[in-house]
Amino acid sequence: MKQVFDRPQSLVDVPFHFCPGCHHGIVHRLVGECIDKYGVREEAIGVASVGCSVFLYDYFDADVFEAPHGRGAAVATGVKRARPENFVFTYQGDGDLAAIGTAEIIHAANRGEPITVIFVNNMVFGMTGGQMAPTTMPGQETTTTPFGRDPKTNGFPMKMAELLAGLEGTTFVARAAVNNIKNLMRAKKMLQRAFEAQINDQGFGFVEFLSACPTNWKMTPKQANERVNNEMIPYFPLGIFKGEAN
Amino acid sequence: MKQVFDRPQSLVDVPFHFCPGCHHGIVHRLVGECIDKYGVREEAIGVASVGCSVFLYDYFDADVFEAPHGRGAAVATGVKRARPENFVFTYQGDGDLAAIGTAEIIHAANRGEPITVIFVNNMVFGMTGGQMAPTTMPGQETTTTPFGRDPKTNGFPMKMAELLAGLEGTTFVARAAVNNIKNLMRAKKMLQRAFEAQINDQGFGFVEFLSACPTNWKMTPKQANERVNNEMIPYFPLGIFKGEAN
Amino acid sequence: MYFDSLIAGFGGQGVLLMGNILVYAAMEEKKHVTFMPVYGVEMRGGTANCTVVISDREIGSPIIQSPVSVIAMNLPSMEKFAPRIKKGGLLVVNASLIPEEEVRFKGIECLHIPSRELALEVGDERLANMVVLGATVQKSGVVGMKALKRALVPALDPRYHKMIEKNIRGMERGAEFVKHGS
Amino acid sequence: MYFDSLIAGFGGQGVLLMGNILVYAAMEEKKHVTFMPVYGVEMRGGTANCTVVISDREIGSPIIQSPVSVIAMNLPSMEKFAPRIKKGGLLVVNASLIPEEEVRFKGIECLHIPSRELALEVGDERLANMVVLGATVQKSGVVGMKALKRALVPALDPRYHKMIEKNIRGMERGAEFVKHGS
Amino acid sequence: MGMIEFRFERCKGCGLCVLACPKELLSVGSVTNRAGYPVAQIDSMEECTGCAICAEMCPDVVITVFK
Amino acid sequence: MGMIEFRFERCKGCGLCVLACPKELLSVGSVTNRAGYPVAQIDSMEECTGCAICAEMCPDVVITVFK
Amino acid sequence: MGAIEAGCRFYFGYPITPQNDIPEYMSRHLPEVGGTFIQAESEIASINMLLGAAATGARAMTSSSSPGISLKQEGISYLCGSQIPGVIVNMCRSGPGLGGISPSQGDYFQATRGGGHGDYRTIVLAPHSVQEAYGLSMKAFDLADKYRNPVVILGDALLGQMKEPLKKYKYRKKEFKKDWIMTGAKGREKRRLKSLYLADGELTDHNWMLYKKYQRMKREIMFETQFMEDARLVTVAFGSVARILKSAVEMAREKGMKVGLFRPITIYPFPYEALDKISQSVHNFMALELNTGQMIEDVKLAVGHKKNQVDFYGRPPGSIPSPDELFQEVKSVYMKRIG
Amino acid sequence: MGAIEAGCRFYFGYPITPQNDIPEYMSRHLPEVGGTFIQAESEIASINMLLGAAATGARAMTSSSSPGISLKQEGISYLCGSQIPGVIVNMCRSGPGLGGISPSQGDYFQATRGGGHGDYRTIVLAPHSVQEAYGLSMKAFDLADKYRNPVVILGDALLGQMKEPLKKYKYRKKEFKKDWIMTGAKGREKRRLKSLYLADGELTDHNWMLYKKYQRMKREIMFETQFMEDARLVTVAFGSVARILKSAVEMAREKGMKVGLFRPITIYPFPYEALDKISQSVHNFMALELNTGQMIEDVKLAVGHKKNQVDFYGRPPGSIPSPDELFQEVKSVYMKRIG
Ligand SMILES: Cc1ncc(C[n+]2csc(CCOP(=O)(O)OP(=O)(O)O)c2C)c(N)n1
Ligand SMILES: Cc1ncc(C[n+]2csc(CCOP(=O)(O)OP(=O)(O)O)c2C)c(N)n1
Ligand code: SF4
Ligand code: SF4
Ligand code: SF4
Ligand code: SF4
Ligand code: SF4
Ligand code: SF4
Ligand SMILES: [Mg+2]
Ligand SMILES: [Mg+2]
Repeated sequence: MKQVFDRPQSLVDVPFHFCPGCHHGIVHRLVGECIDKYGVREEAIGVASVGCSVFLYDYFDADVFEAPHGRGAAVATGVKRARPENFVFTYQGDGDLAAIGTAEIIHAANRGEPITVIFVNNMVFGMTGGQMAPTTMPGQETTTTPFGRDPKTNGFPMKMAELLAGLEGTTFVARAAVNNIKNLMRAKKMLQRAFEAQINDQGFGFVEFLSACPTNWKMTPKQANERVNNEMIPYFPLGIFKGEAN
Repeated sequence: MKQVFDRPQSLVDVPFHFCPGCHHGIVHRLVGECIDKYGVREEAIGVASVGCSVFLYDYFDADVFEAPHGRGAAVATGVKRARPENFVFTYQGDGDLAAIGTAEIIHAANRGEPITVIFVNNMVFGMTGGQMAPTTMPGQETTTTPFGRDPKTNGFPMKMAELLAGLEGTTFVARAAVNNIKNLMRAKKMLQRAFEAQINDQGFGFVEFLSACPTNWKMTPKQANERVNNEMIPYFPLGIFKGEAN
Repeated sequence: MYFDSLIAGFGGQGVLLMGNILVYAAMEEKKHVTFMPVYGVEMRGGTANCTVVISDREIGSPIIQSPVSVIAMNLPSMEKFAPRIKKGGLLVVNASLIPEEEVRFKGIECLHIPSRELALEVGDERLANMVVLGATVQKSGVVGMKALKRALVPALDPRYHKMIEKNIRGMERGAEFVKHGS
Repeated sequence: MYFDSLIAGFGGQGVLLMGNILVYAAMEEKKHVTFMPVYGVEMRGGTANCTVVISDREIGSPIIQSPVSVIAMNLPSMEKFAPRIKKGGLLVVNASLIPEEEVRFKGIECLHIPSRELALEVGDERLANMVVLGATVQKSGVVGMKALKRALVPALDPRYHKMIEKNIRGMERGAEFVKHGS
Repeated sequence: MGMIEFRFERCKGCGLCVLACPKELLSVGSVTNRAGYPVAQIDSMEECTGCAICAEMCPDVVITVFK
Repeated sequence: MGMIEFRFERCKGCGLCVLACPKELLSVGSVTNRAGYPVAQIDSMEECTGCAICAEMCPDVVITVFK
Repeated sequence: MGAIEAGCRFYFGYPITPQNDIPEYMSRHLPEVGGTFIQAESEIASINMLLGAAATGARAMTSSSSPGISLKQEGISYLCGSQIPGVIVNMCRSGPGLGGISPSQGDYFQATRGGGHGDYRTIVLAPHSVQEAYGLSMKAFDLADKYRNPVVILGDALLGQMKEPLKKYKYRKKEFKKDWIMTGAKGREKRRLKSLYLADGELTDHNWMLYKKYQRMKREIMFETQFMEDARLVTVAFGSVARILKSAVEMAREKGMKVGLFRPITIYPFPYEALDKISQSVHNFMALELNTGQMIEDVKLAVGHKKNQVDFYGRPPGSIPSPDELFQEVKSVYMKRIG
Repeated sequence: MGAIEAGCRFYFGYPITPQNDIPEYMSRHLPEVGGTFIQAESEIASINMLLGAAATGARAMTSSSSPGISLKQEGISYLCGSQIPGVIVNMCRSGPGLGGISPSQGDYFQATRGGGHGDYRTIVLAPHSVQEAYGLSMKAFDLADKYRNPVVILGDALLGQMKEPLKKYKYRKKEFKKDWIMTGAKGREKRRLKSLYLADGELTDHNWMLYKKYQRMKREIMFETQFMEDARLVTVAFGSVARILKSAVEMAREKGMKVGLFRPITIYPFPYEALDKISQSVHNFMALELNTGQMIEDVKLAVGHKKNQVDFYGRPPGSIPSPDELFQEVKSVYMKRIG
């Protein structure tokens, strides 16, 4: 018997600190698989955001360092301009990228910085205990929307993929999910395209991952996966919004 | 003979400090005319941004106060939430709204704050001496793009009207110009719609005014007006991007 | 009178709820009390914990370097916090998740509570934390059982007030186990 | 040796260029010199101004409360700065834009330069500022005309070097006007 | 039929009114106001229709129009 | 034809693998690891096709697959 | 709770451990009293929303922890420049950078000297218990309105996360002059709020006026002293360090050491005169802080000019000293200085 | 110019009067030497781009003026937390808020005490002429690399806009240990840069290490003294105030007054010892600043402990004192103290 599935080399062999059923773990592995696939571990420079994924530097066997909350896109701009030959990627949550980091991500995308952005949208602020995020669903209860998010006062969930796809500077913009095997396989393809956009010097690559956060959704991992299907995907349609499939 | 055209009452009878041929003066007058038309001078609370329009509080006979650079949309949110019965408007330049204020304007629009935003896009940072703005044209020389704006490193001009029209929270989003009488008359109509969006409690109103800045474009007022026609309008199409005409 | 307890386990074992009930119980008996939860990243999947200090004098620091008692709901929290217990202190162990042989601490009293089994007896596995709480209060006598039960009302979110009855039975079962050794 | 001059006018009159030329002229003659432009909002349509200080000793503050000389290129700047001139100082007035009767200052020397007319004589209305500069240098003797002309090279942006000849003629016409009174 | 008035001191001589007037009645001469700006003027008032286009285009609200 | 291995201490008992297995061969029992999480297990290895779907869906890279 | 009791009807904030209890509480309870809660997109947006609401005369509040407070420094400088009231709560966590979420007093300079640009000061209140925090929250709104200036409440992660029994009490409503607020120029002249003064000397006068206001704030100085009667060594600490130190001083007293405790409650305006008066009789002082030396500068400025001795114990943020540890530190200084 | 001469190849900035000459100069001249200029969308984006570029070992710089510097405080705290070098130039303008564009020294506390959160310090250099600014720019990059810490150059609107003849000179390249930079883990272990330390006590140790580093910076203290030989009154000022004061002191000397001038060039680390030594012989000091009293606290901390007298003249930002005005102030203090 031959081994057909194993941990990607670029992932350090340590346990994740994530809660049971958290999709951060899956997305981390997909990123590791892409780094292995394109052999960029030694060129990779990762920019960790502030959220449940803040320990990115513990989990990847590559140079990774910390950006202040929301500033990943600006930090990565500085890195890529200083070392264009390196593979530069950021891994950011929905609070980090779509709330405090709105200006930074939009302007990095508008400048067409040739970086790869992994955006985990789990509809809450995970690390700080489940507050409303810009992507929280209307009516969704969080610790700062105890009566459910009211679009009239808190606005509608923000569709970052569509928003960034509208900027001329972007090369590849897509949205994926990892809540079932079909979506997960498609997600792999999309992430590969985003990697290629940088590796082939085409430009700015961005993949939004709809992700479950069972702890703050107060759901079991099974229910959380279902919620991604029933609630998230209808509002946040999956697909490639800019650039072609590989 | 009857008087058919005079200074709007809501404009204080003092000279403008703007340079000769600067469209800020025209836009100020259009705002004054709308305030008179809807009789909201006594309810108006204006939020002045930081740019050549920083002296808004000197020119309008209404309560107007100063927001830090880029923060007009957030300050106006605070005002409108505190006094919903007042007519709240901001008057911002392209550096103020589209550069440092990107996050604030997008989230205020996303929340659908019922405020009226007057956005003067003159493709430069006027007050600070003509640096590049997010809306500067490719190839356009400014004091920080001496060799002309290079989209590869400085990105493409940002189309704020299209970007905000994509957000569900917005009610009326349009782009106008005041470089000739036809455009100016259409601009008046659009500004009225943006006023009505707030006065009729429909929601967030936004009008982008393509404007000339002869001094920093190093052009005569005549040439500047032509540039609005030949260079700006093709890239920044005029029209209503969201909400219907009146 | 002075008592403090560090209650630890992994997120979802209701560790902070146990702390809150103890706090309201102390308030019922007009005692000085402080409650200090440890939130943030350690809580994710790791050990979540809180410290309750009860005294009849004003309380200084709500964080205790060497606590008088520790309630360990799972193995990692026992390993992390039991060594800090003051000489002669009390370690309450959730025996359902912590095998006997793992508990090798000298100079302190150890109380093994088969919380899951006792909770199942009373009808609901999720009452494990109430069982341990009842046992600890019985053992230490820090507050009366009456105050402990009455504390459920302020401590529980109104949505869970229908569970009060079951929680009380869980507490009693734990106390009984300590009294009669089974 | 000490000399300072506040040169003011509205944006577009080349006020800052006059200051820059004076600075490079002083550097040509190995003198200490400082240049202080006033940018920002006042400049928009209002009075733009700069202060040049030339001395053979280290210069303290580049901003002078009461300058030895003021060059006023338009009425508002004359009204704003002329009152600050030290007793016995020099006021150079751009007579083309400032009518004679507006100039009523006691205790200082006033020099009226019909800059527009003189500039037209030399062939280009935009040389008005060069005319006034030549006149001022001639009158005050702060730097030699040779150094003033040579200063045009570093002071002018390479794109305008083709204008150097015309600028020199403007300066000379201004100097001549002071020497011969017409 | 129409008549326009200029607020002499407010004009900055930008010439936008001159461009806009459909009858091409306006021009910016050599007369300057206190601030030193050359001021716009109307060459023949009779032909003015009072359409107010010049006033609409003026950045400094210099022109008042009568009809 | 297929075989899978679990890293016992890494499993958090989330059950996503159980959901994903097309053959429904997996389950989360009452056996807990050191951290106190109930661990996933395979009920009949023979029927496993080695398709690795369970491993793909696992958030903690617990399962290694052989074919 | 104190804030709502004092009539605060507007809260703008952004989540950050360890102060999340405040926005979470406000999101639930402000709507109940007809108030407005907004979770802004960032700390900068929240301080500017406060600026907008407060400009209309509303009582508004924002809260965050260290990194978030650094992002509000420009906003606070603008509030001072335009003289707009507001209450800013900082549950200080350990830094610098992301640092950690354990208690710290590393933001003392930022709060008392102004982390923003320009010459400005804010009143800074430093509670050391939940009960005191409740009272000071109400006082903060009065002070903000009285001086038309932002007021900072400097707590820390200990205070931010801990729970203690609280005796609630009624807030006595005070009236303040509101002839400057933005309400729409109906039946009155228009009003203006700005911090830009470009005319010659205008800003200098404006800054003189602000300076005099900051001097007048000296009337609001509050501090607490214990065991001072026969003290030979006076320990100085604020917030939760003062709380832990109290147990340590009690231990020292039991051992017969004549140690006093001086706890500033307002750390701006700092109680310089009070400390100076004490230094007429006591010549040994000791500052204890959860940082590497910030408040000690104010203690030195207060008593440093005579032949007084100012000792220091600093515990860099990241871990909390126990009462015993502080007792050992106090004892070693006492032995060295007094013997 | 000095920066480029010292090998700075990355500039990230945002326009603000009165420092626009710097970004405008860099936008033209950096590309000529293969460098990168970005006008970022805001000051926050620019300090974070600097953080990114500097993390790879590149020499990077950003500049702004007061309001923009307030927005960079969080970023500066992160640079200190992760020990990443960088040069930040503040051409201080008058505040608070929008204030004005005239010179000011109102940001002294922000620069020397850290306007951001947490216990951190940055070396702060205060040039008083274009020539000195040129030299200090080069030194700033060496100090930043030597201590792996951001370095602040505190100028003001006077220095920012003024032109003076400049003698350029070659920068002597120094080598610095770069075993921490992000370059991709090729043929070596992976590297990490962070400021988050959550394990018990880990952050305390980290902060102790940073504290010791800040103490080591004392070696870099620079100051200049003039007319000190027989001085009876020593005036203390930095930057452009020191420049204006020099003319005033010359006037005083001509009038026979024994006045000395002490000009700190590094205002962090502040030359406490040097001033203290002087106070053995001279007992009268006078601090002169373009604010309402900030550096005076450091002067008092340096000499305040003996029977020395520290006088003060503060001109709030908004207008600039002339040499005569300063002369009058110095004279009145001299007459009062020395007679
Ligand atoms: C300036 C600043 N503001 C706020 C925080 C607190 N904080 C830490 S993580 C986080 C948000 C995490 O949410 P998200 O980005 O969605 O990541 P997730 O945890 O959901 O993966 C926040 C607000 C901070 N560290 N710095
Ligand atoms: C935080 C901050 N950054 C920068 C500035 C400097 N500043 C003043 S006006 C301005 C931009 C003006 O450009 P724009 O918004 O386009 O207005 P315009 O002058 O073109 O009408 C800038 C950057 C400031 N005052 N505050
Ligand atoms: S809180 Fe949510 S996002 Fe964070 S680790 Fe847990 S499940 Fe994942
Ligand atoms: S600089 Fe441009 S925007 Fe500003 S007043 Fe002059 S023309 Fe108008
Ligand atoms: S009113 Fe009409 S016709 Fe008369 S001058 Fe003006 S534009 Fe020309
Ligand atoms: S448009 Fe107005 S300012 Fe311009 S020239 Fe005509 S009248 Fe004068
Ligand atoms: S490899 Fe496939 S068949 Fe085997 S257990 Fe996993 S999912 Fe089921
Ligand atoms: S998916 Fe992974 S972590 Fe979850 S139960 Fe299966 S093996 Fe365990
Ligand atoms: Mg999230
Ligand atoms: Mg602009």
